[in-house]
Amino acid sequence: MQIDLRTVSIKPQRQTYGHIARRFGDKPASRYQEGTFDLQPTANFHYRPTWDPEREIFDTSRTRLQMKDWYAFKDPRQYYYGAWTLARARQQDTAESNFDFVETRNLGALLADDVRQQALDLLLPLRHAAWGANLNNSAICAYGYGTAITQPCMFHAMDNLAIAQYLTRIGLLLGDTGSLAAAKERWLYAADWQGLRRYVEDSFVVQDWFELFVAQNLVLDGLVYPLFYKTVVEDELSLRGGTAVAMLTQFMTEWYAETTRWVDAQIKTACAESPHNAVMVRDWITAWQSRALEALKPLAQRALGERAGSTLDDLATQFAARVAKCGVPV
Amino acid sequence: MQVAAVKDYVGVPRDVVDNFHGNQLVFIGWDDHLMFCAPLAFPFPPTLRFGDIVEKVLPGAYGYHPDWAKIDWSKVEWMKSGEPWTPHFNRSLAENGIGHKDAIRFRTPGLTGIQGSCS
Amino acid sequence: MSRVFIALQTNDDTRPIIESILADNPHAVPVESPAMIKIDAEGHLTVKRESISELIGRDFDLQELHTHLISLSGHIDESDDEFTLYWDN
Amino acid sequence: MDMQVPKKKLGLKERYTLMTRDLAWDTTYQPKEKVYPYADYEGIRIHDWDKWEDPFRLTMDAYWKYQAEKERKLYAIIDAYSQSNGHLGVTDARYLNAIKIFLTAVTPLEHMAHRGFAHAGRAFPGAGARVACQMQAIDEMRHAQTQIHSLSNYNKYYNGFHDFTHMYDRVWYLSVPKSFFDDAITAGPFEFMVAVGFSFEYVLTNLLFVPFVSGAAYNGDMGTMTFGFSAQSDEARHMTLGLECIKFILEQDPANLPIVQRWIDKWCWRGVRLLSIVAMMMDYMLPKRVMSWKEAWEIYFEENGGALFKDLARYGIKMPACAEQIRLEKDHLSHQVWATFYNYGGATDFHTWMPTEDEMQWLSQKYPDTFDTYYRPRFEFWREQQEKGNRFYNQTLPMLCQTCQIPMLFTEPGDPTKICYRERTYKGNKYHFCSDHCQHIFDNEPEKYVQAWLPVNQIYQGNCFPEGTDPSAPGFDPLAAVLEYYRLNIGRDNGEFEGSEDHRNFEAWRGMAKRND
Repeated sequence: MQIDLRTVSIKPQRQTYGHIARRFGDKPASRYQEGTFDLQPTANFHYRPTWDPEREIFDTSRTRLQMKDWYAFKDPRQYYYGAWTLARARQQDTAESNFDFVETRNLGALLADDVRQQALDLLLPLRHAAWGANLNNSAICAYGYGTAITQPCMFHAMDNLAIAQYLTRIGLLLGDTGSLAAAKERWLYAADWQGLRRYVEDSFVVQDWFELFVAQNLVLDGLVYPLFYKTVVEDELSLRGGTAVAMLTQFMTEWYAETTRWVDAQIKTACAESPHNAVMVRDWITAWQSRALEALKPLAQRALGERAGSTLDDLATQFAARVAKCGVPV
Repeated sequence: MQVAAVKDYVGVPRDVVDNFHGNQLVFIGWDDHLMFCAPLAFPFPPTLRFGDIVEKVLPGAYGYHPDWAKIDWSKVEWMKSGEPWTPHFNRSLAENGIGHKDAIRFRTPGLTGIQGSCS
Repeated sequence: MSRVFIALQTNDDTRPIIESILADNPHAVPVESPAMIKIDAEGHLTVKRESISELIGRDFDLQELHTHLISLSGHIDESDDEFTLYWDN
Repeated sequence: MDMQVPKKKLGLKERYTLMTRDLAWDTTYQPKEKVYPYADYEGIRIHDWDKWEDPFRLTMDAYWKYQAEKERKLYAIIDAYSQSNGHLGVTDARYLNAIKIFLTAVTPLEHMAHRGFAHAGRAFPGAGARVACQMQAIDEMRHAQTQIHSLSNYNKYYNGFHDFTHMYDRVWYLSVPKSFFDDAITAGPFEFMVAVGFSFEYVLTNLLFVPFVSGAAYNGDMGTMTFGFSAQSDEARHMTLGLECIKFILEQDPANLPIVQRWIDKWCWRGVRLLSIVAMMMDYMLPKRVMSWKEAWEIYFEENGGALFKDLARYGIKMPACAEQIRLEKDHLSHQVWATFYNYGGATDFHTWMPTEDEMQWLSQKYPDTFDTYYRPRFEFWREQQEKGNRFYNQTLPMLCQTCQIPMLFTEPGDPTKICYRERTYKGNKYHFCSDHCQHIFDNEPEKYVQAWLPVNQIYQGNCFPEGTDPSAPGFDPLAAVLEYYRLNIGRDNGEFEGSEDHRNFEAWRGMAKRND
């Protein structure tokens, strides 16, 4: 017998899971909410970690930040795995057509030699910086507290891996494996890259995961992305006929614009929680920002010549304005 | 063996007797009666008379079983930590040497559960 | 020789994949279950890009297998053209 | 360079190397031991991370492409299934109880795996291994979420799904999966990989995700079938990672062998104990059955696992010592576990019942050497009693195994009539075990297992009442207080299936669907 189940109208007993209803009321919940909130265990852990015997498996004391509710860290993009993957797959489609466009029309070959060389020189070592960001965000996911912030950090880690891979493809498209090797040499040994490399390596040993979030996702990305992808690629190289390069880095530009909103929301939430947090965040920013600006000086110099100083000043001013908007005290 | 760890790794036992507010844990199993899927756990004061367990506590735990009423207590065989052992019904747990988390088993000869299946 | 296996969902996309696996691996044995098929094979089993491409009339990327795969066993050797499962025993 | 010369297309392996491990470098501003502080303490010796063979060579662009395709399909089915009241199409409402167990016992483990792989994805000094672990970290998040989303619609109509994260941290039987993963994630990254990446993924997840999920399809549960198979398609990558990891560790240094063998022995056993609940789900909770637990076990553990261990023999790895006991238990496991949940059905977030005569015949046929002799008499007795209105509930909390935390329900290997008791005294305290293997695990690391949060013992310590409870108040009902602490609704979520609210509602809703008024 064919039953048309669709015609049955039955009244649900409840609209969502209990923990979601206690937070948002018993009404239909979004997939982001159901897939995120209170997912991480909080009580009755069985054993202490052999890698951190003084703490519980998930432990709020792995950062000096203090929160009454760690799920205050909401993601404005409302990314759960499916939403994130679909968004990135769409961006990947665009990136793929951009790469195709440049490749099939051989636009790489049409670039002036100095433009191409500068793109390779400045962008390819950033593969390693993106790889560092991948490592750091994996750490924040591993040692952070509450799925609302640990989850997007894992997505962020993979985004950074993807960026490192796009940069690799750019290297292979505009150059060859030799270009990648040469860029790695520069990352390892060239004097003008050492400040940045040192910053990244020092971030690897930061123990406090929220400090790491500030050092990596707010400060370093907040200065590196505008400098390289906006100023150098979109402004400087495009003026010199390098629009093709901007096509190849479109993913990074869009990604930075998108993730900035998320990063800022986290900083804002942390600072709004308490003056204790706000001061802590401010001190972290201050310490890491001066190091980052210092590290970027020789690279800006190289890319922009005498405009380097004023560009970095502008960058610092814009960054200060961004941070102020997040409620970080002066 | 030591636990491999980045620094000294010492576990805090969660079930020490001091955590039981004056009670101790005693585990009791009735052999050949797997209708009760596992031995049972009880919190008892060490001053409790052993006979009171058999007379007042176990009927509530095991009385559902048709064999329970047929037990001849004079023939029951007892074990503690897997070794044959004889309890004194009129003595307390402590006087019987029953410590925290001791496991006691009893066998009721001739009674082998539902249709002899040890259920 | 130990047996390897690959298990795939049964749907319209996997029909040609299953067909070509069975054609390319005459020693393979299909075992059907609700909504899935498990293909067992003594020693080794190879999925060939070329064969699937021929059946579907377009270029098949072996990584498309990921969309329909349920499970597998054996060591994996993966190239652009072939995806092989094998045991060395 | 001359851009006019067409470039040689790089092969998959070469290209993947550039896309992953070539991104890494040896740090010089910070010493390696500080950058990777968890790499050495387990005693595993790695000399050359470059020897790591990448198991699957998915770059992020391809990953997004294929995963997005899977997600689109999955969510389209979930939407269609809930919009069309698909839940009324399952064989009968008893089935849903298996899915409640899935959500409370498995889904939180997916989240734990997500965090554990993030940890491993940070901790390994080898770049290839790190990327593989990170990819698994996001996959595991996917599994947690697709399960939550698929089962969300069931939660709207049926009881017991409603507080799975809260229950995972508290409910007695859920300490079994919780302690399993807590054990794995508190270990070092190498042991974690052997535990989850190898023993669990490679040897055991097939049993849950392949025959059980195929069973879900057979019982009309398209939601579970879809997330189950879709998740398992990621597992194929994960299993390969687990196997690669084992091979890599063993090839690096002969001194690694005894450590890895001990981990394999430990984790196969812990995994087998954890899967006891799946045995019962397959044999007792699927109204329509694809195959018995024993048959699934023979295909996926004995045959498939056997081939694997035969292959690893070249490294000196032996089949885990527990294999013989596992072989003896396969005829008993599902029956003993179901009997246990029937005993304590008053304290679970799902319903239990006695099989019908038809189902008992199926069980006799699938388990000819054991079912009629040892289990049928018990089950028939219980069924008779229930029909007389005297449904059996065990009134007293059970004794638990210190290691696997399962009630001490397992019988002596070779004698299914005698409970298996093992005990140890360590630093003046007694500890009890369900088996030699659980005892060995304890003996190897007593400082770890003395910490176990055993639900029964915690209840007797007074730690499982809602905040603010006064146990000395007159008329205090400890069991009710414990169930309240669990957020379990007495009389709705627990107890006998026959006549339960789920049972009545399902019948009524199906009745409405069949009538045209």
